[in-house]
Amino acid sequence: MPVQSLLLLSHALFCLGIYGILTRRHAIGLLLSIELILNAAALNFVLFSRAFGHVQAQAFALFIIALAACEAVVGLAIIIRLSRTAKTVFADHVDLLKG
Amino acid sequence: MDHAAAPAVTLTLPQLGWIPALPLLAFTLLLFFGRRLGRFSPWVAVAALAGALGITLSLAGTVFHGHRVAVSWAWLSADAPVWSIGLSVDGLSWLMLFVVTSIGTMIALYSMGYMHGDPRLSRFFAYLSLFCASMLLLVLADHFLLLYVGWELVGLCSYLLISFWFEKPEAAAAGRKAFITTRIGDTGLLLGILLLFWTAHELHFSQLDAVRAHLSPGLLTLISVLIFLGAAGKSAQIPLHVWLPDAMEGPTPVSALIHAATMVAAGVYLVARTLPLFTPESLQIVLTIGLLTHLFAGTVALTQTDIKRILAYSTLSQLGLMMVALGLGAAPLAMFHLGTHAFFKALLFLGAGSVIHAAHAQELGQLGGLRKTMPWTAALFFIAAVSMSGLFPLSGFWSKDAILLAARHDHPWLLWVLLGGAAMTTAYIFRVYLRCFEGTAKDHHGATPHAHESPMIMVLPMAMLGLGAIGAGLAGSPWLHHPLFRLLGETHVHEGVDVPILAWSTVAAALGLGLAWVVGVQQRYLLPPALRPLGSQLYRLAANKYYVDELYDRFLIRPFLDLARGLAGFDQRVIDGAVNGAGRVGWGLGELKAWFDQAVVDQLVNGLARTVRGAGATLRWIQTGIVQQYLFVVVMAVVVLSALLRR
Amino acid sequence: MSIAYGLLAVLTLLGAVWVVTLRNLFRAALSLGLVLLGVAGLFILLEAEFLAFVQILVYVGAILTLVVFAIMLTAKLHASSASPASRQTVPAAAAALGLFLVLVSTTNALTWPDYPAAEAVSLAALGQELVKTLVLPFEVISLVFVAAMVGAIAIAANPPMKPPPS
Amino acid sequence: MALTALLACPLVGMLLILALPKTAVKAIRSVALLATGAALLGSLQLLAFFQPGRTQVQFQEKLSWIPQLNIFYTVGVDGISLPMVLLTALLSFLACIASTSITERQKEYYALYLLLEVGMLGTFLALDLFLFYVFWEVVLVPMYLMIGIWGGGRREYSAFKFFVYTLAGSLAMLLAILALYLRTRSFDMVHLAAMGHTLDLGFQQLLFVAFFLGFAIKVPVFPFHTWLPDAHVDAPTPGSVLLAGVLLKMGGYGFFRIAYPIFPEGAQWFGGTMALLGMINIVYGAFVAMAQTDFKRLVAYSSVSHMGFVLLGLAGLTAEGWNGAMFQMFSHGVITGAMFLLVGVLYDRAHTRNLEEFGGLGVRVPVYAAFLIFFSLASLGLPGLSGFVAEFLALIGAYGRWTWQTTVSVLGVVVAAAYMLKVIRQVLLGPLNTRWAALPDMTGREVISLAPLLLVVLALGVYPLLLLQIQDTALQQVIAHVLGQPWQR
Repeated sequence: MPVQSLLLLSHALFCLGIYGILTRRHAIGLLLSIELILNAAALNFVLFSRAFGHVQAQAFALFIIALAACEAVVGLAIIIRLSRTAKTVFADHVDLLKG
Repeated sequence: MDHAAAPAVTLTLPQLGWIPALPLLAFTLLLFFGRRLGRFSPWVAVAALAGALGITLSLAGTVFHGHRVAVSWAWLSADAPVWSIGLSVDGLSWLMLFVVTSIGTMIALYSMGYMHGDPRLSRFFAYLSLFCASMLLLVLADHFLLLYVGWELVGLCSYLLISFWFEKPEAAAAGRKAFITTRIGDTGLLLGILLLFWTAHELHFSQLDAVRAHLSPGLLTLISVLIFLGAAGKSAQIPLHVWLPDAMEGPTPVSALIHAATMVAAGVYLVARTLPLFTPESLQIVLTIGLLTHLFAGTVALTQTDIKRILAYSTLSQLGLMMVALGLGAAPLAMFHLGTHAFFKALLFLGAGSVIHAAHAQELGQLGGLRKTMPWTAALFFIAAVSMSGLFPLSGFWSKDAILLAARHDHPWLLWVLLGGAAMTTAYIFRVYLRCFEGTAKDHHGATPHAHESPMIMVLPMAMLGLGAIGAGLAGSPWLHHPLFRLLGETHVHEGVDVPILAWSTVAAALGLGLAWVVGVQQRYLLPPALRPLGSQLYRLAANKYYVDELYDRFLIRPFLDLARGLAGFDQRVIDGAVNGAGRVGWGLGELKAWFDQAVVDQLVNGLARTVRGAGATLRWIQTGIVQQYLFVVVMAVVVLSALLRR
Repeated sequence: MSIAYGLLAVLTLLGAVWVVTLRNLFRAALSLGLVLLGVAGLFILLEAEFLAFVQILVYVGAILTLVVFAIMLTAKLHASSASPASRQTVPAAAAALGLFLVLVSTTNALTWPDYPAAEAVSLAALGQELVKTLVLPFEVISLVFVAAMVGAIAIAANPPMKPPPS
Repeated sequence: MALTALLACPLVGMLLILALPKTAVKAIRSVALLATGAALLGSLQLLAFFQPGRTQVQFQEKLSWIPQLNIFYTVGVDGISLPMVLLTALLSFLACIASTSITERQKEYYALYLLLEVGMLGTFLALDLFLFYVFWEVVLVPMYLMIGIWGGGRREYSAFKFFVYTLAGSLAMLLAILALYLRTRSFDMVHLAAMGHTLDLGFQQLLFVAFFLGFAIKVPVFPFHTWLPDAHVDAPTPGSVLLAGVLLKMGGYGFFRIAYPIFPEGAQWFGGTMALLGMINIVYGAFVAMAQTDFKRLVAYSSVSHMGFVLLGLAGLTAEGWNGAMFQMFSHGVITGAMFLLVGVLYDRAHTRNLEEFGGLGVRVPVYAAFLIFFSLASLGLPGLSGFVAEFLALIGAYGRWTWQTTVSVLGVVVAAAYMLKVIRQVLLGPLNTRWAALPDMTGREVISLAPLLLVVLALGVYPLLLLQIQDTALQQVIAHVLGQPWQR
């Protein structure tokens, strides 16, 4: 049952990504985990596209890749800016929201 | 009881609106262009008031024929008839209209002299015009709500005018006191209106007879007592009388117009207007309060030394007398006395104002012998004093004796009490007259020698009022067959002069006069030595106004302020800190101190965090600012929610 | 076929675990490359060759390179302080596991059509779809892309913008 | 399209401002003025074409937004929302004029300001619960930032408190909206109201309480009011104006639009509590205001007191009570907005708000004195001004059902007189404090921002039908519906 097992795989990727986001302290590490999550979603889209013969699903997988690129670019820019102004790359050092 | 019988015809007359509109227009003009008008601004007010007087007079014929003039429009609801308000003139309101516009015109004229040179001259006349507009609105209203509007507006004008010289802290305080005290009474009126609306669904004065027919007596008593509470506040009846003596901080023409002739009489007017709602029980209350005020204020007036204050207490006393008349169910008599009182009391105040204007003093101790320098003022003051004492055949005689007659008819004992009150009245007013105008001029403080007669612009209006003080009573006298009572719809009137009453009241007045001379001027002790300590104690009690102000301060005002402060503290600490309880435990004492003020919200969140994290975690945990921890909560929430919502 | 699936799946999973657990960020990035390649392989097996190429080109070729650059640019910052241990690992693992279980139990309850049920999607159809039905989202994505570029340059530009007044 | 155009005015303005360089302060300000002015004109246009006698929603627009979830972009106005829209547009414009006191980061400020206006207008225009919620939340963020960035005093603390408090409230509301959706599969307010009576009582009670929490925090109802004084005191003047003038009304509006029509039985079940809380609000707020020494805090607590009349009128469930409550929302928005502007005028000059430090300013600043006296009198419910009409109607409407609560509430009227006269006395009367001997009077700009409010208060007080006839039909219909007659749309 490839659909079922590949779904399992994408779930696992997604949850690993979540785990990474929750645990990683390095900002770039966070980005990497987000990429995992996006890949899980893309995998799902492609899987369903194949299973149901749906064109738009593939298109959306394409969009995800494009958005991932945007996200990575902006994210990395922020990290570099952060490393200059705040002299840190650790997400938990940036706690301006602290009450 | 014998309320105005249903008028024969009701005419619709839109011009009615001009009566309050003219002074209102003057107010607007003066407010915006007052500075530019400068010295001419008084004339705007005078012209407006004279115009209102003219319209009032032009209505006289119609009203004396027993017709009613009215105009109405929708106000709070486009279709519900109960919310359409209007103006109307019947005999009762015509009398008030006449009093307000005629005395208002006179006093406006007088003020031109009195306020001459004041930097806020135009503002004064603006307020005066606004007052007249509101008062006329109150009088013309044919609907409880509109009356309430006018009622509050006159209160406002009274406030503005009492604290007109607001640089004086006493004036500012007195204005506030007047406004708040009368507003306490007004809540009674408001509650009465609410109750009336919900029980009878009718607020028009013209329908009150029908309302009386279909409400239970208990309800009527409650409503009428509430309405009387409003009247008592405005007419300064016990226990809401405290504001009126303080109100003398205002300019004297204001005291004459508002705090003697018109506004304070509004309470009497209100009760007369709503008399159909009063049951015997509530009339008994009106009678008791009126009598108490009459006697209480009379004794206080005997002991005061500030001439304006004496006049203020005298006003209280006379208003009490009017309330007594109302309590006897005799609204026309009360209104009659209201009319004559307006003339002689306004004149007394203007006379006092003239004295203050000339001598710059208002303590009896600093005045004396002014008759030589101010003959006109002295003569007019004398006329007014005689009129108030009820000596035959001046105005005061007719109105007071009518009340005495009614009292004798209903409760014979009341006659003697009222005669005692009349003696007091004579005593205190002649004490003022004798010590101001007779005797020798005082030198210390250089009070009187350079005094001079007031200018014509002040004397002339006083003379006009003097004519009223002499002759206004004739309108209700048997000599002219009581045209006034016919105007008010009263048909059962006493014909001819009642000689015993005439005799008794003359005796009372003579007694009072003697008292004024012996005790007030010569300052001799009349009491036997054994009773003197008691006498001086009583004197001190009265001179300190029975300590009512002090009692109020101790038992009402301070607890009120304490309550306010207490609630504010409660708000800050308890409410703001209520949710804290749980979180507070987890905090160190130092943090507790630092966060004491801002505790609520943070600790609320804290409590939440504690439940999530367990006992060991601190509050800050949830607000670390670390996004990942927020995210963790989100993920957990998603897991739990989706597990719960899974189908 | 299923052997290929299995291999790629194991490869991907292993890479993913490394991505989130390796202390050394550089290695984690390389593991991400592994994951990306594994997913690309799966795309091929799912007959979405075009997407597989895009995945390799954009992800491995561009994004990953960018990440590596960033790591090296900021290297001295995390080299100086010892790479800190992960935080809240146990609760996070529990949360992730919980989420996994929920997801699995949800999808397990579903029934799927026989695989492969339909024709594979042709590249031509995809192209048609992109310029017809999805032309608006497509253009919006392009716009977003441009905005992201401009934004990234603005953010990372030298000299830095003034810090906000505190 | 009229309503969408109305929403678009500030939105376009915001986008324009974002496109301008941040040094072009003048241009930014003119764009903001133009945008808010256009919105004001648009709302007046609505008023001109509005047909008061019709029970249906007017100018309605309905577009499918998320069809899978039955979510629509539905906007429309009726007699309940039109006064609120007018109020929002008017106050936004005037507070924008008064925003000159903002001297830093103007670009961000005006952009957020316009976003705030979009949110406020949208809240009052939305007829779809989901859309309503979105706008409701849109309002939150700009206000949070306004207090947090341009405020004074403990601004971070106050902003955070405001945010968390209101967010907690809207969370309850969101859950209620979701529960309602799961039960009915609809977000359409009109449709939901029409099926209001079919929901079972327990469900209605639960959801009414949830919505109540959301709205009550915004109103704010005792004991959820403590965010209000802090937020008001620390917010910049225009922020306070909008906070008191419009944001509080969103809570009250929610009762009229959502809580009462959709849960009629729940609302009746809750009526006693509403009346009681209204009474507490009135009396308690007045007493606490009495004890304040900070001018702004005093006005803030007076808002608590005045909003109590809205609750009381609502609880009365009569035409008079509802008209009064609605009238109070409009009138209080105008009066309190003006009061905050006046506080701002004084604070800009004296840099203190402590009432005890003033005294005798009446001689120095006659124009200011006239405005302050006027609005204080309006606030204490002087007849002839709009506050009286509102309070009277609310009281008379509630009296029949909640006699003793109303009777106690009348006390609040007396206390209101006491604290407002205290303000007048401490600021204007008495001997002039020499410290302020050189205080300048109001400028033309300040007069312009206050004069329209004065006119509105006066006009509504003298001829209340101006507003009453707009709202009456809609309110009567909702009451009839709540009390059991079928919905007629």
